[in-house]
Amino acid sequence: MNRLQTSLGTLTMQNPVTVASGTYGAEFGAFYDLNCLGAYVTKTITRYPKQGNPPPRLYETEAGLLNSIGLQNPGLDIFLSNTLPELSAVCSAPIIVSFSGSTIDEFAEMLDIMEQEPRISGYEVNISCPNVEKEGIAFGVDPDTVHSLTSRLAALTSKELIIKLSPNVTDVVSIARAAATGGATSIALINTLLGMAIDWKTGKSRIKRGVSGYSGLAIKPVALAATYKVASALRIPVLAMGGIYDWKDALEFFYAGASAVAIGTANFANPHAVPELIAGLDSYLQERDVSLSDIIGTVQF
Amino acid sequence: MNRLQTSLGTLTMQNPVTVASGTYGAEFGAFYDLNCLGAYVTKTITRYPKQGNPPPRLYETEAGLLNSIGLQNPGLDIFLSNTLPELSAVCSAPIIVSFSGSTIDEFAEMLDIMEQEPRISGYEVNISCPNVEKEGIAFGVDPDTVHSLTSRLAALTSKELIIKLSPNVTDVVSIARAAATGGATSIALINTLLGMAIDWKTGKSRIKRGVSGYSGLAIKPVALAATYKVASALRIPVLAMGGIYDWKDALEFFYAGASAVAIGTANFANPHAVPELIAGLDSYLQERDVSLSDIIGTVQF
Amino acid sequence: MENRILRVEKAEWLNDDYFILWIKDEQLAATTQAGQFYELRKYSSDPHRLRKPISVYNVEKNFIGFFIKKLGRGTTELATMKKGDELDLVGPLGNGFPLVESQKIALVSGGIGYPPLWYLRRKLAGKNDVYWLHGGNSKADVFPCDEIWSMDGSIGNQGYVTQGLETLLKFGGFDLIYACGPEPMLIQVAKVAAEYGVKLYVSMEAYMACGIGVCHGCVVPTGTPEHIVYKTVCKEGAIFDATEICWSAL
Amino acid sequence: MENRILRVEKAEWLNDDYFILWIKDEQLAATTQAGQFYELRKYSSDPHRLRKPISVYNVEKNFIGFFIKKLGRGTTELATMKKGDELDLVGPLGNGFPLVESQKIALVSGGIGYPPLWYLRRKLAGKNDVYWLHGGNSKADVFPCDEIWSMDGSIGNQGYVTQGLETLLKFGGFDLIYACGPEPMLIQVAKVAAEYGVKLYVSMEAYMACGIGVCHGCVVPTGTPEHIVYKTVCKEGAIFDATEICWSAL
Ligand SMILES: Cc1cc2nc3c(=O)[nH]c(=O)nc-3n(C[C@H](O)[C@H](O)[C@H](O)COP(=O)(O)OP(=O)(O)OC[C@H]3O[C@@H](n4cnc5c(N)ncnc54)[C@H](O)[C@@H]3O)c2cc1C
Ligand SMILES: Cc1cc2nc3c(=O)[nH]c(=O)nc-3n(C[C@H](O)[C@H](O)[C@H](O)COP(=O)(O)OP(=O)(O)OC[C@H]3O[C@@H](n4cnc5c(N)ncnc54)[C@H](O)[C@@H]3O)c2cc1C
Ligand SMILES: Cc1cc2nc3c(=O)[nH]c(=O)nc-3n(C[C@H](O)[C@H](O)[C@H](O)COP(=O)(O)O)c2cc1C
Ligand SMILES: Cc1cc2nc3c(=O)[nH]c(=O)nc-3n(C[C@H](O)[C@H](O)[C@H](O)COP(=O)(O)O)c2cc1C
Ligand code: FES
Ligand code: FES
Repeated sequence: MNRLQTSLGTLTMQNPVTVASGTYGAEFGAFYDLNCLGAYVTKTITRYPKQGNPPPRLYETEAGLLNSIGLQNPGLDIFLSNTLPELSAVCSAPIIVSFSGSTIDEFAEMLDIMEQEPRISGYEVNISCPNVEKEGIAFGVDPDTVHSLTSRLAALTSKELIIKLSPNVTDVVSIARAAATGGATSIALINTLLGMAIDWKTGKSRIKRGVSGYSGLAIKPVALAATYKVASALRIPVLAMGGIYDWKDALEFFYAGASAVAIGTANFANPHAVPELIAGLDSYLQERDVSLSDIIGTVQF
Repeated sequence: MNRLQTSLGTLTMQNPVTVASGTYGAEFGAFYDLNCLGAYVTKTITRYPKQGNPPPRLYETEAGLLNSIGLQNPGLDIFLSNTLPELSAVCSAPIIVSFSGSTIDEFAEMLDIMEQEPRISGYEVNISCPNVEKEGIAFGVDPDTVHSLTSRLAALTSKELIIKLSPNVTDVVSIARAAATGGATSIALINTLLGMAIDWKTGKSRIKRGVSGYSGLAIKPVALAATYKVASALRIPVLAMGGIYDWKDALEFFYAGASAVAIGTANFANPHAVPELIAGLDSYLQERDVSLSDIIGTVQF
Repeated sequence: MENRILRVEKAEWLNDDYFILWIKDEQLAATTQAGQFYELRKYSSDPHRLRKPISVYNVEKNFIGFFIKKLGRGTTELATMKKGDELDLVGPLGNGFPLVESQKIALVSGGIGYPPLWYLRRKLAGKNDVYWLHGGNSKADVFPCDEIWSMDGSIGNQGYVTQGLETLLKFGGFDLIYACGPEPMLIQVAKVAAEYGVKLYVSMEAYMACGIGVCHGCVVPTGTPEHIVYKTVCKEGAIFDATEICWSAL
Repeated sequence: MENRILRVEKAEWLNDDYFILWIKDEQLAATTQAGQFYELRKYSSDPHRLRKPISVYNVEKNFIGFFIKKLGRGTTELATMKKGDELDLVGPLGNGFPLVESQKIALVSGGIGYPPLWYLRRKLAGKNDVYWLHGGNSKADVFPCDEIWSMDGSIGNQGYVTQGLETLLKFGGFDLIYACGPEPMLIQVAKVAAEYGVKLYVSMEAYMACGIGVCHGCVVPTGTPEHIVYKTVCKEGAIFDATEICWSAL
């Protein structure tokens, strides 16, 4: 029996641990075998290459990390011709491609192209990146738009269709519901909060673009609240992330209702965060003689 | 010359330091003279006594504090007959009363009653408490409602009218704008984020009610982003709060555009946070030979 | 109520988990009552974090002792303190135990409920007839008293300390009980005390933020199930008359 | 690229601000090139925080040295390390300096740009003719080299190290410059090098998160102002051909 087995909609995972888009790459293969992953989520790609935001793009605050990458990526074509084959060569875990577009048509066009690729097991639709002005984010805050986008994409694929939501909204449940009724097979949350930091000595914004994305330790309680709210209100599986560093953090999210978790910022602090989390969770479940499924959604008050 | 002088709409303050509603009381008079405050903001009161939420109501996470007080308070009548006179006796700083109602009529009724009190210098309208179901929060997320409420209240008073906003919204600027056009004389932000924590050992929520309010160190970047967005988009003065512990934190908020700051959770960690912040800020400005007004809103990128 | 930074005069380890920190301050020693507590932090620790409420274990010749169990992050930090290190404290806090004379008294403590009763017993001793029952999980959680209970039977009687209390009360003659310990123990003590009609003061615990009565975070339910009034442990307690607490709402 | 936890073999303090940490690892020493760096943290420090990028200062007989300036939180934590403490490191990272032979070379460093050039000089020495100019704010920021500049004139020549470079290039004969230091210095070095038509390699700095090329956080602008391509310092650098950098976009 595999105590760690879980599933996200159509996708069965050998364990519930994946990675947060934009915080990971095949480079981690230098530290451990990438096949230990429950799934591999790519950095968000766009239809055409994106230059990204001017630096400084990073700043570590007292309790978390600010980033303003601006979805720098080589574009879909190069992703498919170079990145994906390279990745497939070293990773046999399910590959989920995170992608973003500037119109519903562009999202659909991208998905259509990717449907030709058997090595892609699913999609994470990024409608929640705070670091680009037109791309994505505008989609993520309005239930009607989310419903239209999801319906359009769901019609084009039978693979796992994850919609990744922003916490920077008034009511995340209404947006998750729109995605679910539109045909999403699971929900990923949370993308980064909006944050800012200023150098008190100089008055200069630590990040060139000012307001940026806030992740890591500080956002764990926010992510947990969003996970609990969506998982308890809807039947759709949740892929949870936000400040998860170790198996104890992950357990909180499973109790709150997450079906799987992703490690993001923690990969930077600890390159072994992924295998350590998997191993820690496994021995904890073994010790307590329970399966992950016995824990998911069982938070008590 | 008083380098620290600032103003919030109609209110001139001897210094820009006040306290976050619900985190302060005359008890701090045991540690220092309350007259050092730029203004005193009371705990939120409601028309009638409120019992508050069942415990546990508090939990300190790795980077911040969760609370679920649920606006426990003795109600407006006892506040006016007991609390306010007691407070006035020990504090001659401007007193701002934070209050919340369950209907626009109730808000207006409360303000009407309080208008009789010369010791009240202004109001902080709490439409952003995440810990009560009906009270307040529903008002804080919809620009039209905020506009109606603010217009109604502005017509009743010529005192300082601060509208306190929630960060748990899609677009804080649109709500601040609604308050400003409605006649608010300043904006307070941010109230707590939504957060949650679960004991991984037992699966029990750390807070009885589950989702609660998240404050302290962790939320500083979020508060700073909200402050910057509102202060740079609108002309209305901002009273900023969220994770401010010392004068360096405060400086970040002034650069971002805050006209005054409030200390909340920091009061719990350091009972002398208020006078230490005032003194630190004063000597910094003196050393640099500038006034606070030279710094407000001058963030560079 | 003061906020002071004072040097640890002595750090005494009782076993792997329990230690006593002693500080010295004439004024605080003179005003601190049994049942009161202080909010403590290691001065050199992260200034953003909350203090930890710790009862007064003893006051003797201007020395104040804190008897602490190493549990989580806060107490583990306190456990690193050595003689000469600076302790940042706020207190004394709370109302303290009401003191009586010429009474037959039972003290009941469980686990880390022990420390406040030590100083209370000293205050009651001589003027009253005092009998102290203490229970813990195991040998390591048990300290000097009149009757020892342990869950694992590794020392004293095996079982709950409240069993001992019940036996005691059966024989009668007790006027008053003071109790401090984990919630389930207090609930049981309250039940037994009510059954035998003995007056009971309890020291309640709660997660705290401010420690001084401003945040309303540390409440316990008082009144009746139909009309609960939440009272602050830090200011209106930590000591309550047991009949005030709404035990069924705990 | 490895993630290892190694003991500090020696912690050497040069003055109040600068110190050198030495570790020992045969395999890492064998593969580490001049101009590469490691991401370091004190193993016992808060595991949630980012590591700090520190260049390789020297490699000698399986020892690797890190020459560090105490600046903010991360480097202050490293500054507490003593012999025997555990250092958690990831590396070697980055591309390293291209090595040459039979060239007349100027090394230019400013402040904490000094350490990587030390190891570079060792690698170049003997096979090339090397002259090293170093500048710092003050005496405390200056270390052994061929020509010293300080802003306050407390040691060596007073002024910018780039003034020294310009004088040097005026007399000609230089084939190659390697430079490492603060951005304003690099901009000036690039200007002077271009003026005199001397090839220049620069070691760029950037705030880092992953350190291994996955987050795209540590970029510098390359290409032209019209067509900027952001390249990662941690993976595509830290060493760049100066003509690649879009200096006007810095
Ligand atoms: C009025 C008052 C007086 C106290 N007096 C003493 C005293 O004299 N000596 C002493 O050692 N302790 C005393 N305590 C308890 C002490 O405050 C807690 O043990 C301490 O706050 C735990 O903090 P931490 O950061 O070490 O652990 P945390 O990280 O907060 O908790 C670690 C683990 O212990 C559990 N825990 C937390 N608080 C308690 C608690 N109060 N009881 C049981 N389990 C808990 C948590 O759920 C968690 O699983 C007192 C508490 C109060 C309210
Ligand atoms: C590839 C590379 C190699 C490096 N090699 C070395 C080395 O060999 N020795 C060494 O001492 N340092 C080196 N550094 C710089 C070192 O990484 C920083 O000094 C360190 O990250 C500062 O971290 P902190 O937490 O101590 O300070 P922070 O809290 O991050 O910063 C403290 C103050 O210093 C400023 N600051 C931060 N980083 C820098 C910087 N890179 N340059 C100037 N000011 C800065 C901040 O704005 C802030 O005001 C290198 C950096 C890079 C990118
Ligand atoms: C440097 C960085 C880059 C990111 N890039 C992306 C991205 O390309 N697409 C995306 O959906 N989310 C991106 N995110 C958000 C993360 O995937 C994740 O949702 C968020 O960081 C919260 O998780 P964490 O706290 O574990 O990092 C990025 C986050 C960071 C820190
Ligand atoms: C224990 C506690 C009680 C609070 N009660 C109130 C309240 O009654 N009314 C209100 O407007 N905000 C209340 N708040 C929110 C604070 O006023 C403040 O907006 C928030 O905590 C962010 O600031 P901080 O990080 O400095 O604490 C409360 C916060 C805490 C921690
Ligand atoms: S801890 Fe704040 S009221 Fe008791
Ligand atoms: S630090 Fe992440 S790419 Fe360089």
